[in-house]
Amino acid sequence: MCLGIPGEIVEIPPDQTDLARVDVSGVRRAVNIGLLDGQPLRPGDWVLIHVGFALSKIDEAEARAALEFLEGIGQAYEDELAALRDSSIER
Amino acid sequence: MCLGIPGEIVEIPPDQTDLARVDVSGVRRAVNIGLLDGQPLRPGDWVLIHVGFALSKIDEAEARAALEFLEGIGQAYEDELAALRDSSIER
Amino acid sequence: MRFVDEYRDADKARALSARIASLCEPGRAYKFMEVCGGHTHTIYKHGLEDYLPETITLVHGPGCPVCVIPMGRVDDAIHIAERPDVIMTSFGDMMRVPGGRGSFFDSTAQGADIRMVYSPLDALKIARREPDRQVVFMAIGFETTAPSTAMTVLRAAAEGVRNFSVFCNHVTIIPAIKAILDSPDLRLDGFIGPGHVSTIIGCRPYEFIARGYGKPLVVAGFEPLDILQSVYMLLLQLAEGRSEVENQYARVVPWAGNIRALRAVNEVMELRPYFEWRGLGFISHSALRMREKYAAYDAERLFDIPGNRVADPKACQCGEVLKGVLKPWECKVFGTACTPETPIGTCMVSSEGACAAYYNFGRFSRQRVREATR
Amino acid sequence: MRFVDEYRDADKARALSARIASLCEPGRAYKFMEVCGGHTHTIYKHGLEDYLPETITLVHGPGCPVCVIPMGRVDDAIHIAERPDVIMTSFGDMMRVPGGRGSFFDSTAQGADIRMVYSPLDALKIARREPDRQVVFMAIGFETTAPSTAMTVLRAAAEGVRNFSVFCNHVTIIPAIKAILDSPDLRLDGFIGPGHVSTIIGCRPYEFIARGYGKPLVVAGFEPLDILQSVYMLLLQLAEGRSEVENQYARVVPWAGNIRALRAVNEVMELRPYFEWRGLGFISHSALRMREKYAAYDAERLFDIPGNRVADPKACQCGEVLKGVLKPWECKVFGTACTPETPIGTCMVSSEGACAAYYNFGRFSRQRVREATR
Amino acid sequence: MTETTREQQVLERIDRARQRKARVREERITMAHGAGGKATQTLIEAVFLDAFRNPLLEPLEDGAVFGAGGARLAFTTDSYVVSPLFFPGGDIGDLAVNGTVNDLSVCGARPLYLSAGFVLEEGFPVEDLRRISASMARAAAAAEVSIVTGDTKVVQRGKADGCYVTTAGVGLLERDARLGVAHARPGDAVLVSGPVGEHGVTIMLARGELDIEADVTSDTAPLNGLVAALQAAVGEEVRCLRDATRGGVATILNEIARAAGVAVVVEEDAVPVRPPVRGACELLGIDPLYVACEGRMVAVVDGDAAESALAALRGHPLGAGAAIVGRVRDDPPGLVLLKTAFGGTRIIDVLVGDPLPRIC
Amino acid sequence: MTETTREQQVLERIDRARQRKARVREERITMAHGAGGKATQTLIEAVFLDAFRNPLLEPLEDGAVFGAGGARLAFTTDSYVVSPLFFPGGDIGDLAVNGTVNDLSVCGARPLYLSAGFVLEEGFPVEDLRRISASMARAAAAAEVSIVTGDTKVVQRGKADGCYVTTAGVGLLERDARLGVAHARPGDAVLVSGPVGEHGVTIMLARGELDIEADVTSDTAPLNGLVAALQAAVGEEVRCLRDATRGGVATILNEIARAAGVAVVVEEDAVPVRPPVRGACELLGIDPLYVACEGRMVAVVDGDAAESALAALRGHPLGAGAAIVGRVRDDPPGLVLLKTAFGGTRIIDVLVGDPLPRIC
Ligand code: SF4
Ligand code: SF4
Ligand SMILES: [Mg+2]
Ligand SMILES: [Mg+2]
Ligand SMILES: [Mg+2]
Ligand SMILES: [Mg+2]
Ligand SMILES: [Mg+2]
Ligand SMILES: [Mg+2]
Ligand SMILES: [Mg+2]
Ligand SMILES: [Mg+2]
Ligand SMILES: [Mg+2]
Ligand SMILES: [Mg+2]
Repeated sequence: MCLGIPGEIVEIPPDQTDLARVDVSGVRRAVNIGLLDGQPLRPGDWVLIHVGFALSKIDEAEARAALEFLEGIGQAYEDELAALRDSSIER
Repeated sequence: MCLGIPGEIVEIPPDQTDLARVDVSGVRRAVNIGLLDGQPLRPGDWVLIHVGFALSKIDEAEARAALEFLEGIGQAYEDELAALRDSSIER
Repeated sequence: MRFVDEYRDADKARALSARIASLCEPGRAYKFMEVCGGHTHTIYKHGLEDYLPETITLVHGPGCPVCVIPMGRVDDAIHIAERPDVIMTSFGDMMRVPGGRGSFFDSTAQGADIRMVYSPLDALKIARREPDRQVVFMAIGFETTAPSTAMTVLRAAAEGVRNFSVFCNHVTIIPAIKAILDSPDLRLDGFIGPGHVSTIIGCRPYEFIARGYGKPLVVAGFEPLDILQSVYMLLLQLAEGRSEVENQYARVVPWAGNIRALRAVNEVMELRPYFEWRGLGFISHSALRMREKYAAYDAERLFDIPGNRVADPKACQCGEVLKGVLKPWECKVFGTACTPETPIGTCMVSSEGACAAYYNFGRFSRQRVREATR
Repeated sequence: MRFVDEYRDADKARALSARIASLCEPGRAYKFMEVCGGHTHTIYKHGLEDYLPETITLVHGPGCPVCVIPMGRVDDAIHIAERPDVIMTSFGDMMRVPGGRGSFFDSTAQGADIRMVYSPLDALKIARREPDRQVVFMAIGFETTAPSTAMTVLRAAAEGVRNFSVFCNHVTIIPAIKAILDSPDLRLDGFIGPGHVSTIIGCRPYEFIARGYGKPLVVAGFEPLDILQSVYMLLLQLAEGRSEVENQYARVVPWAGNIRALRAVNEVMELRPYFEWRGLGFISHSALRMREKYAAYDAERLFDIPGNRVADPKACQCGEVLKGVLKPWECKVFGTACTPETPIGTCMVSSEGACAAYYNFGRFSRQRVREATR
Repeated sequence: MTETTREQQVLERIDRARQRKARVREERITMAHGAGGKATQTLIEAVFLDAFRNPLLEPLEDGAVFGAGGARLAFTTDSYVVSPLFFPGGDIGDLAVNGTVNDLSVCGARPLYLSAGFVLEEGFPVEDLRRISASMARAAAAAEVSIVTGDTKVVQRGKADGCYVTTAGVGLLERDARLGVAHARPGDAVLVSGPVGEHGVTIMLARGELDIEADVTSDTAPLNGLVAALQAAVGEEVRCLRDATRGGVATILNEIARAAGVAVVVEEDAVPVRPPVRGACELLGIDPLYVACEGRMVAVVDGDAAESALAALRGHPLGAGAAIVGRVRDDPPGLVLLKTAFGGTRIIDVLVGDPLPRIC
Repeated sequence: MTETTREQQVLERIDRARQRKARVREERITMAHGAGGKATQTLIEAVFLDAFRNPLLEPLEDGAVFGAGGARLAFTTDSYVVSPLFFPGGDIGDLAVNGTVNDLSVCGARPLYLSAGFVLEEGFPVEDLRRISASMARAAAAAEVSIVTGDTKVVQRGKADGCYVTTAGVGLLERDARLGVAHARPGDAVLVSGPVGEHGVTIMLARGELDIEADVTSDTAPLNGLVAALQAAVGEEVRCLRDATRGGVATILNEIARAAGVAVVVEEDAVPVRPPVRGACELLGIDPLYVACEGRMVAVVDGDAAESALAALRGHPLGAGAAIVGRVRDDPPGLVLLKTAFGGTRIIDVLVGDPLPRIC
């Protein structure tokens, strides 16, 4: 539950260790990163934002893997559709 | 100095001894009569009102006397004018 | 009888006017000072000068309680009013009076809570209704008004209201008249005495003027016929070689004044050793302050006030106008830099102020009007 | 990659949809509960049902933090908000939620100072800016939101801010799921697990569901493809006879959750022995309160609150909807007496509420639309 | 140089100072800027006219008159912020309808259609809004106009005072009369359509702060019927019409004197003022000539038509108390003079701001 | 009875409930009554329409259209209470001019003359008023209209929020087109003239409370030129025009569906939304379709003219981002449906109040 939005860290001001500037589609806001204490963060990293706090760092490898799985399914589906088309033509 | 307005007492509420309802040309306001303590006041009497207080009771006899004086002057003036007219006619 | 319209009758005015003219010695110029701004207002508002021969000049005196408040006191009041816990209450007359830092109206525009009241009792009522705020009453006025303030303080004390106080600026007229009589640059033939002040102090306090200075004084009412009659009475005294205190306004003014009111004032207030009058400078024993006993109701004691003297603007000639030395239109800034919308001096603010009365009501050529309406 | 649009792709959805259809046993009906209101919102907002066979029913669960706040707590919050010294702060979601005496919006219309904030940190900022007022944060939300509240309290304590407090209404989802699993009137085939709660608590707490109750659970993200994939994963488990906790949302949810966040919550808050859930009644250990140590930040301790239980309106069937027993449109007042402009139950208020989501997004006949757009 | 000559020179210097371009000296808006007097005029001329300047706005009349698609139309607007919203004799609703009807009427137009924009304060009772709407509807029906378009905004609590209403109106000029304050000429007669100051006194007393009671009710009324009656009688002879609102009759007379470069001489005795209005004004130390009306107008007509005009006004229920109050003269230009009941002469000037209750 | 049939019955019951006469249930005005959504509609119908009812007001269009003195005119008003008064891309001044110009334009009229009523808060900086007036003057010049009449009121400090402006406007209908939301029919195309939500997002961010920064500026602009371009191209084929303000495009589409008794089917993919608007809406959990514009319009045109209409819009600078976003269908009547980018279908309903920032 609860609205969480992915955002990209664009700046971690050196003087305020628990704040990061985060970008969402060109929109920027300061976000508290105190809950990710101990996790290395730098500009370019993506975090999940909820009520002004970063709740977790987004794992791009996992994201990519999941998308590949989805694409795999998509591909298999296309193949099947193609097969279906071929078979119906044969019929 | 200071704006003072004559008003007529229309009511002295029995429960509030230092207040009177006063009428000025049909306009009514409660006025504090504490400064007239000891002077007998009753509806029909006129008082001079200043910032919500009655400063003095108006003396109708004096008022009448003054007006009579003014009327006297007016009459004398009319007489003189008449005399002047007569004399000019005579001339 | 309404005690108003009866004294605005043009026929009687014409008769009096004729009498006045007949009493004037040919070739002699007369100068009478109406001490009170209320009279000034009446004179201009009703066009009374149309009934006076050119040889009689009415000179406007210092009797406008608003006009004589120095700028520093206005600043002090604004300083108090700007406190977020304070509700300042004031008569409408004070709202536009400029101090060194603007007026009450300027202050409300910037967020101060300043409310107009008709009576000090209304201020006390606000204090009862808003017990979490400090309600301060900006008390101004001569002896006429001081008793009302005093009665209100006495009532607040009797009721135990603790969030009500008075910023006391009451002044007394006698020392101001004395200062004028003592000033070298003014020759006067007599005084039109302040009627409403006299309801409180009676007629006796003026006797030093008649006896000591040999000037007649007639305590006068505020309708135009009252003033015209007073002029007549002054001329009669001069013609008969008298110099007395007379009471034209006997319908309202008892010779002895109002003892009850004087007692109330004396209970709550005492004379200040000295007080600054705008334009007139410091005058001894010319104003009232709250007594120690009523310290809890004294805004001057309750709140820190800067208490700075503010010099009058250079161009301002209010002092000369208040002393009757200059006519309003003789002030260099009159009507150009100093107007009711941009008053430089206080005489231009209060409608009792001589400059405002002249600007608002008298600013035209009687001669041209006479010609145009012939 | 924006981690958003990639998961809204219609082509991939069609492919998944075909897979889902092929995994369904002919003649078998499936009921999956999406625990989380965020999922309910996504499902309706994207029209996800168009991709599911008629035999799969998505049942909406209790995971809307706004919907489960009982009316009495809203009244308590309003009671606090109505104090003139208080500024109540709240997420926008709460503003329209009706208690027994109206909503926050009704209260502001009557003079209460209630302000919407985006973050509890914004409430703290207001407290710093307005030191003379008491700033209370209406804390609602599941485990997702509690850490942010806790962090804000810790910061307030570190900075010594003394006019900030929290009216704590945080709830925990596991006891609610358990209550549903134990309720006799619902047969479910699996759960779409709450993704954002899981960023904090991780995936382990759900294992009792898979092991103890034999129901598969897939922790899911909030884009439509996330949910579709989760349905696919649930069907796959069922087809393969498994009953496990799986993590579809691994890009965001670490299996172990966020230890730092759990520690912050544990420092500031503790489990309540029991808490009333709207529609579900009292559930043991299902909510958080402020620890004694942070009493100075606990609005429940600082302010008198009436604490009255308010019975749900007779007509309200939110409890059945929150348990997934009734579909929104099966409630007798749905869409007639109970609409977003006149909500009877909370499920009609929050856009995560099942009734509101269905009313706002799903209130049409898919069949007629299919015909009309053929 | 005699004193009279010196005084004369000063008066001329003042006159020149007054002709100068208006300049807003204040940095912030004060209540005076809304009171209809000098400060309002200055603000309008120095800010709005300066920014928007165009020939239709320039005369600063009660409404603009223009041609469109072959028709001659009048167009006007007013915002209403009266407090209290409900008062003896009316409420903000009929005030807002009548005010715009009147501004169109005094342009010589037949009022046709009104718009209504509402700014409501959060928390405002819906029942009060219904009362206001009902009263607007009644006023519109009475004036034979329709409210055909509108708008509603709500502002947070504490950002308004319950309800503000802005009406605008469109009217049709059916006769060719070109009315305008600049058209007054020496010899014209000045009329008022009834007793003055009743609306303003009603509002002051209705606020309750002054604790004064009186049998006064607002004079709010639509003037289109009265204007039609006047035009029917002396249509060609009417120079200008103005409804007296903020600033009262005095302000209108000054606008006439200034715009036409004439003197207006008023007889104090002739100005109708009802006793309770007079009494309240005496108590408060203000002058009824400056007090707002909402259903009275000032008409300037050719001197020869004065009696016919008076008869026409008195023949209409809303003009029963009409009076010829003065004459237009050539000198001194720009001034309004009052012949007092007492027989003296004085100026009636424009006020800076609201007439303030005065104690001294 | 199958579940689908039961659901169907419920949907019909709801439909009937929604047809019922609007009734204001609240005792007090809330912010929702001004947000342009359901609560506003209900207030307008149950209070204002009920009180003022007349054939010109009844359609509740952006303005009223009537004949007067042989001319066909449009007349409209809007009150502006925006906070902050100055924001990226504009201020309350050009907003107030453009808004009224737009309401006239979408009536099919050529805007001619505007009125302006100001409600100023005591203490408001005169310099800000000058800025607002200058911006109104520029906007008026750009739209080729004149501000010809006005009014100023001042309220006490704490009874307004600096400055409220109410504009009304008169326009001339030069062609015979009768536009109206009720005229949409199945087969028509629905266009928007540019990216949506920019004004609303700009204002939300300009308030500063959300601490969000973005390169968004208000879209405030006068639409008369764009409307003229559209009419020149496909004049006869235009069914209705509406400028999207409070309530956004979604609200207008619902007005069309309801008034014409048709379904409007929108393609989510086709609705132009600029990235920062999308980003801000995502962060706040709101839908750009409900967010206010101040220089965008929705046009319904005959389906066959869709491409020509699109070309005409795109040929004008203010229509460069125009798009065909949907079609009108016959069933289900009264509903606006969205084909989501994801390939699903859902309703777009009218909001109760403002879109609230949402965290859960
Ligand atoms: S004109 Fe102004 S400065 Fe001069 S005396 Fe009069 S009030 Fe004072
Ligand atoms: S329709 Fe209303 S009362 Fe019924 S379950 Fe939904 S929210 Fe609750
Ligand atoms: Mg007018
Ligand atoms: Mg007008
Ligand atoms: Mg008007
Ligand atoms: Mg509108
Ligand atoms: Mg208010
Ligand atoms: Mg519009
Ligand atoms: Mg409009
Ligand atoms: Mg509009
Ligand atoms: Mg006006
Ligand atoms: Mg403000």
